[in-house]
Amino acid sequence: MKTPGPVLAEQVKRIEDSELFSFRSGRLPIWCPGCGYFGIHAGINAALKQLGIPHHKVVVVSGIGCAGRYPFFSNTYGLHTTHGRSLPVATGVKFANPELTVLAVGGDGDGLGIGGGHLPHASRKDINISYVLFDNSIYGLTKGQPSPSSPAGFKTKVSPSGTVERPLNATLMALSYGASFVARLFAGEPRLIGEILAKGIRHPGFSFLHVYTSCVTFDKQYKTWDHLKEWVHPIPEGHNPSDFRAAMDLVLDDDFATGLIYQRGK
Amino acid sequence: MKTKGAYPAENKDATVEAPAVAYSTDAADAYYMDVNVPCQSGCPAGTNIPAYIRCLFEHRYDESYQINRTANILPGVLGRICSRPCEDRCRHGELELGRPVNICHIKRAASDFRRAPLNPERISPSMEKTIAIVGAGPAGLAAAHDLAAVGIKVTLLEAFDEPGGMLKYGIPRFRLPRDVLKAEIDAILEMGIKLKTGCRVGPDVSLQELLDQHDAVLLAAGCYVPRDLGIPGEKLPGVLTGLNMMMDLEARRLPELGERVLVLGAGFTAFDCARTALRSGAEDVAICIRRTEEDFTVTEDEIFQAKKEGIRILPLMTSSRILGRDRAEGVEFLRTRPVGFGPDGRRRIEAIEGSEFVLPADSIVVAVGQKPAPFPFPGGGNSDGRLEVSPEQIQTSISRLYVAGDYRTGPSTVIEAIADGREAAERIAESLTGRIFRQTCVRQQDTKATDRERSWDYLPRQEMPTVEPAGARLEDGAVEVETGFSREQASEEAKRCYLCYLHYEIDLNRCIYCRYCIDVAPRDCIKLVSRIHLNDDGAVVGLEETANWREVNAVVIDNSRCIRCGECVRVCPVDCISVTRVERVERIHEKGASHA
Amino acid sequence: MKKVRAMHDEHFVIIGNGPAGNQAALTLRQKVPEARITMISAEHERFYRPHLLPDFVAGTIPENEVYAAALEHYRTHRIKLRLGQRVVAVDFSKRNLLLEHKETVRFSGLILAVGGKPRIPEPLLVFRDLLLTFKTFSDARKWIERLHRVDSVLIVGGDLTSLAVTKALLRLGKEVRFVLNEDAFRPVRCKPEVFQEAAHRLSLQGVKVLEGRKLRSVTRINEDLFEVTADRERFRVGLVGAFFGLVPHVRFLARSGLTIERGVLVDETLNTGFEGVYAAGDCAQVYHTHIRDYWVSIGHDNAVSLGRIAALNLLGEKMKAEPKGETILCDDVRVNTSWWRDF
Amino acid sequence: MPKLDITVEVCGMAGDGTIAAGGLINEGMSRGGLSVLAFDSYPAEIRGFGRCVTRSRIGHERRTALEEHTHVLISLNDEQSLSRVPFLTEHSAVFFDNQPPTLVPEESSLAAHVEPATALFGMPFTDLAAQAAGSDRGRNLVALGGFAAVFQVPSELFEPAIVKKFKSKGQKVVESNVRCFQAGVAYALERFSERLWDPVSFPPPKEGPEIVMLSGNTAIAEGALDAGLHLYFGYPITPATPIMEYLAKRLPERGGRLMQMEDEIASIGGVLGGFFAGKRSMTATSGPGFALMTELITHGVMSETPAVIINAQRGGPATGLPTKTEQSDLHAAVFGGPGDSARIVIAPTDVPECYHLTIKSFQLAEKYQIPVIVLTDFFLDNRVESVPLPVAEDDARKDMTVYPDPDAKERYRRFKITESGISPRALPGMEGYIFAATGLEHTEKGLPDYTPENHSKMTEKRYRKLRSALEDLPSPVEHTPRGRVDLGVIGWGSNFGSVHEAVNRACERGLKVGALKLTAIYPYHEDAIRDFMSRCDEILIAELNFEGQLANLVGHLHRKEVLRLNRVTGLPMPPSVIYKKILEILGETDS
Repeated sequence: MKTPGPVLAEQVKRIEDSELFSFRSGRLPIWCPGCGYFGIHAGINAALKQLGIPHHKVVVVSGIGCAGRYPFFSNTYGLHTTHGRSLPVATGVKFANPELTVLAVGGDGDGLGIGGGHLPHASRKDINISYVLFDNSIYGLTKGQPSPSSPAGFKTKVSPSGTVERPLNATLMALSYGASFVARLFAGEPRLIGEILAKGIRHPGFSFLHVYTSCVTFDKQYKTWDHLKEWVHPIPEGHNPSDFRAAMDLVLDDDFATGLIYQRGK
Repeated sequence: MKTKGAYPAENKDATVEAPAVAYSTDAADAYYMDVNVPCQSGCPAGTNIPAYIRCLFEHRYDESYQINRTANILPGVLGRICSRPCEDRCRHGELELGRPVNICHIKRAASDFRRAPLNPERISPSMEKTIAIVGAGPAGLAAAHDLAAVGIKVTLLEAFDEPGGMLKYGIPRFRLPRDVLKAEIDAILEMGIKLKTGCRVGPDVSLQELLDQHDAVLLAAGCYVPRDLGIPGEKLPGVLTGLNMMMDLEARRLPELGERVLVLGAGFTAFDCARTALRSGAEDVAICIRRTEEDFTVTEDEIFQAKKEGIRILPLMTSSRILGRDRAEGVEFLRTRPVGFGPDGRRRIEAIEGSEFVLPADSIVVAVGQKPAPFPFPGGGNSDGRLEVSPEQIQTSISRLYVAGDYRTGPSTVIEAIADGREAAERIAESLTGRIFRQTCVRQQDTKATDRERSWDYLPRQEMPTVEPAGARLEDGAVEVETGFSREQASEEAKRCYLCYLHYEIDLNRCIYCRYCIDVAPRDCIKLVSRIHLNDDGAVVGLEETANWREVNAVVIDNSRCIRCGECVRVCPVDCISVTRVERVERIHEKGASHA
Repeated sequence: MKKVRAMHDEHFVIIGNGPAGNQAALTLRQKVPEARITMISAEHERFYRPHLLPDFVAGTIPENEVYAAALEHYRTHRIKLRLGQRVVAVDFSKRNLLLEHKETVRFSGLILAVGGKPRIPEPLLVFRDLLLTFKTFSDARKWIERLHRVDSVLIVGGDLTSLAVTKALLRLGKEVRFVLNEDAFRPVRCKPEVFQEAAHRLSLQGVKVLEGRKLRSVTRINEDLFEVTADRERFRVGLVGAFFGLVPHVRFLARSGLTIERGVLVDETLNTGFEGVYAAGDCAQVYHTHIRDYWVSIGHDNAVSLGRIAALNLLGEKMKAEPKGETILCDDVRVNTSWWRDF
Repeated sequence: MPKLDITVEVCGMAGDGTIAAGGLINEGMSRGGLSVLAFDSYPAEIRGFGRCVTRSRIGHERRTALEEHTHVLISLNDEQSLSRVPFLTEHSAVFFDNQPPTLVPEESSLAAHVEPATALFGMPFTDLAAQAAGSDRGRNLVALGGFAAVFQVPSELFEPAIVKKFKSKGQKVVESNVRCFQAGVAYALERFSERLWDPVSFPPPKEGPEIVMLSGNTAIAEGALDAGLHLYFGYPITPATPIMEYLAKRLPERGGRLMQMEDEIASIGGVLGGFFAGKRSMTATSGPGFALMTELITHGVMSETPAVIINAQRGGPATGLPTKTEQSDLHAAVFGGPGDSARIVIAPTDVPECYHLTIKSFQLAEKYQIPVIVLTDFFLDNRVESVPLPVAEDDARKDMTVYPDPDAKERYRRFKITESGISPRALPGMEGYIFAATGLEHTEKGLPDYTPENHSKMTEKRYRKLRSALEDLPSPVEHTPRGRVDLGVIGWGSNFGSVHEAVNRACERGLKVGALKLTAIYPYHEDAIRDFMSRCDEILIAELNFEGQLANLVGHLHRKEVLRLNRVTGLPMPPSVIYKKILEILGETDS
């Protein structure tokens, strides 16, 4: 019909032949149907695929939380550590065997809350790993408490009359911590995630990917799919990622521009 | 710094860009329609069922009626007596989905409640081409209508005193009131058709004359010669044929039938005869069939109503001879038994030797179908007086002479006859004018709405209200048994339609494989797919499913399982599910489209 | 937990929990110690002897004696008994059946022993709610409960069960009227002499027989008083029992390819025409060359023997089902009954 | 009237509304005056992952333990419920959805697995809900309706409960839920009219304190509030989170303040700071969080700063079994952390004790200037009991602080060595008592001092506080027939409920068996325990851990080796298990 059979079949065949999803494990992820993590999952797979890194040379390290489950759904070496401690562990892995491609993944609670103390140092030390932050601004695994990136006025069972704190801006933090590669992305655009993460992995240093995503189960007010789709947009044409000031300005002015924001040149 | 708060204004753009419309004659799309819009493809005339049901739900009765009329010409009639091949295929009747939508009775509602007078569509101005159509039955009327519509001058010859054919002389009034029939026939005649009744080819006018006077002649003379059983005693007084009984009834000269009546036969006619017998005073009426009840071709309602009136059904018997000296007194039967299966998948039936037994009767009605009447052809026909025409052919061996309807195909249903008549008309118009006026194709239109509420899937099927047997129903043969849906009933029933003409599809370029749609799916209609299989036309014929995450190459909506509840569209995070309205329609070319 | 074994194993399924079904199951178990055997019954009651129900109503048999087997019996014979679960469709090509709650069950062999359910002739359907039928245990309990309050009963139609029930009613000292017409002895239609004989036997017992009458109307005066019109006659009774015989519980087989008439049509070996699919009990209808007619078997003893034969033939034997008991001849089918003789 | 004692189970997938349905059953039945003990187990994981089961023991007598078997199973997800089938009693009732979205193969069909005597009540949950409310979200209410109808529970009991539960979500939600419930009732009454069970017999309404459904966590939170809690610091962790969620609403109403910290380390820090400044503060956590806290807890010991820590135990070690119950943090609570760090550990055994011992913990912490750890567990925290509305003791909010002598300001020594071990405590802001608290070993004035005699004197002083605290700690409670008994069974925490029920059963059978309840875990009442043991031939200690952690702690008090009954299934220990063990020890045969 809309997509004539041959076209559709061809599409599916191409996906199959490209082994686009060879970085998936066989297990269906336990994330809620509709979770943005699926989009990120697809993006990360695409990046690893594009770079043609052998599966056994990849290690995904995670903390606690919904995102913490990631290694179980990834056809790579994986390490499911304790709450918030993914970055240090990942650092250890990388130091132990620099040949490995090491990815750290985790949610906003894990990475900005309990593990918030690690991001500065990972950035400062410019460890050659990629850190993908799944930012849905809520604690999903513990059933919906506010997270460090929840906006002011965010209502949950723990903040019945709305939070008063202002949210952390992870992109801005990473920039100011001196991360050498900073990107902001959207779970609804797996292709862009793949593209940029590929760059990030190739980047000789700490690459930080801040991915906006949605918790369909516990967030009905802030980062809902509808809102994100409305807010998110590409970074302006002609933005020069090697210009730190431009990057700062961009991030200060605009919370929802997605793309590669900053990459320190040689 | 522009930080989005927790309560952004809900200003999702309401602008809807003009829906794109496309027409396709692609074989794959045709195949899609066959598989995924079962009702429409089940209708010999290809009536656009979802469309007219939707209109009726919106109380647009005239439009609903028109959609019917363009396809099947006689909606008011068919809404009562159609054999409903569509309902057998309705997705709502699938296992675990309940019972089929009462499509036929909705059609009737459209006709009952329409306000506007019938205004038959004229496609092109009249031209200097003429045709004579023999037989004003369903096929003849349908052909006449279509030919007149494209401007060809039609002369309609009818052997009986009034038009209608089997509709009038084969179906009793308690199933089809005559005013309904007349109104719809008149609407056709109003298109400037010249009707000559009481005019029989042969005695009154010869076929050759007709051929000389017109550019073409169409024989749609139907089947008016009752088949017989070929058993002894059939000629005895007290033995009637179903068809003659019906005609006598219409002519109000039905003979006295007596107390006990046996009807031999299993079709609509057999039931009409049995029920008529009951209405004309018989006490004990039984229908004797060779097979068993579940092999009946008539609808379940029909069987139930007959039983309710007190008619008995005696299965597994085949008549061997009719007994009686100067008048029929009974029938000798043999028992039958099922043996193995025929090619049609039904059980084969054989008579059991030496199992004779007798049932007494005052009258015996033989209702085992009809065949075409022999015809005085120039150069004569075959043994039973017919021309050699293969079922596919409409053009006969005699140039400019065409055949259609039961006369061509042998006894069939009304809807089949109409479809055949229209088919013939199209071919004739084409050969007379060298132009194509109508073209069947698949219309595709983007739409946002799913037009349904989930809860409608659980509505029970509305049953057709009837008059109770006690009283008028059995005393006056003209009382219509089915009284028709009320407006409310009709639109309740219309709600039940899944609107299979909506096509749901996932755009793989945008899908993030989050399975939200599958989570809310009402049944296994959305699938994790590793491969897709096509037929030679390139239509999707198979989805290879998998539960292995790594092998999930696509999430695909299986429209042959989909009940169009729309849940998936509502939840898709990345809006990658589209809804397209696809219908098999007739495209009209005002001036006609030339070949090539 | 222990899940049921995989589908591909040998799995015999018996639909129905009556004498035929139980006999079939037991026979299968004795012959094939290893096979999986499942009995599925729409009724919630465990196995009881329906032919004892009239005596139960008469009070001559206590409830517990009507029951035939304890649940222990099924455990010891490793027969999976599934009560209160209804089969709604059978697919003979895929060889699986569909239950009402949408479960699919594969079978390697199938025996249909579903018995029948009370029939109400279509013209009487309008009075359905006013008529009391008599088939299941819970029917019997309804009768007992009603009989406490009424002392006059009208039996309409008249069939084999009705005779036994009438007997019970007389024992309870109830006044019994009997509208006996050609519907008597459903599922079969009798020659006049047959039900003249029945009428005679009935009147001997002190039953007021309204011969050849048709029931025209029933209206409820109050819970325990009904006004009845049989042709021209009009009178009042406390309870109206409808006995128009049984129609086999085979609706779910319609369009499955099985030919269904009064019951499932089977050959003399009780085979349905499908390999490994048999029918037994009073849902099986056989054409019998000796009698030169179709016959159905009614009554406990016949059911048991048919159940056994079906099971043995399912396992490859070729035994022929022989009609037992007294034969009533009728116009389109014969009945073999093992228990109306004693009336 | 026969004594009613049935266990009703609702089982489904997370997201099926299982917990809600179970809650309504509890609410409804207790409104009818029945005693309810209910325990939900749900996955810590996200919706769409894992099984939810609510088990409610309903009856005329108050119970504090759950048995393994189930009389009524309401299945919202047959695949999940399959694993519950073995626990069904022979004549059980099972409610299930007989019109699931897709066909079910025999292997995974509930109906295929139940015993024949099981009364199956198949209802089209989804369809009925969709019909009644336009969406299938109300399936659970339909199921509830079925249950209500079959057991002939008057709707006046359930409908108010439904309204109460959903009114926060708006009138529309309330109505559609009520409609679903009624749809369920109507359907069941029509289809099952002949198969209804004997109506549940509700006791006549009686005067007295209001009966409320209280969970262990709520009781703890209420206790804390009534004890004048002022500050709460916490970090989300199963199964302690509900305490924070409850306080988040109530604490501000009482002028207090709740703060979700970035982790447990920060949480305990806040508690110490708050108490140091003289405000009653607490935190609640579970094993993993507790482990993070231990360092700061010992800082509280060393700096003699009060603290109240609720440790809601779950299965361990490490992340372990977040949604399962276990009593395996006893060692960690009593001994965890660096150094000889004397702290108080108490363990309530039922919901009312959760309330009262929480209050007690503040009094102890304040009076003895010491961290007090309240050991609960998943089963105790998340179960709900129908109990009389608990009332606080008069001195619940009384300031227990021992203040310094105003006339001896210049001689004030914050860590003065005393017989009781308690040193007068001044608070920041009080004039003239300036001192420094530190985590370093220190002198009576609080100055760092590592000299051998100082360290030993100070260590002894800190331990003397425990000896003194014994008199304020609830002493062991005996449930023993007079005179000698053949076997004494000791239980603690939630598991004592099972011990008690098992011992009662044994006594009814005429066996000479006694039970001892320990709520003061550390320090413990040595003499009382020894006295009990001396009257028992054998001692059995039943607890939900592998090591026998309480046995390790007090076992040495018995003249011979104590017997142990340990279980680490992640589930509560059913009384029948202990009962069997008792029979086995006494050489009796089960009959």
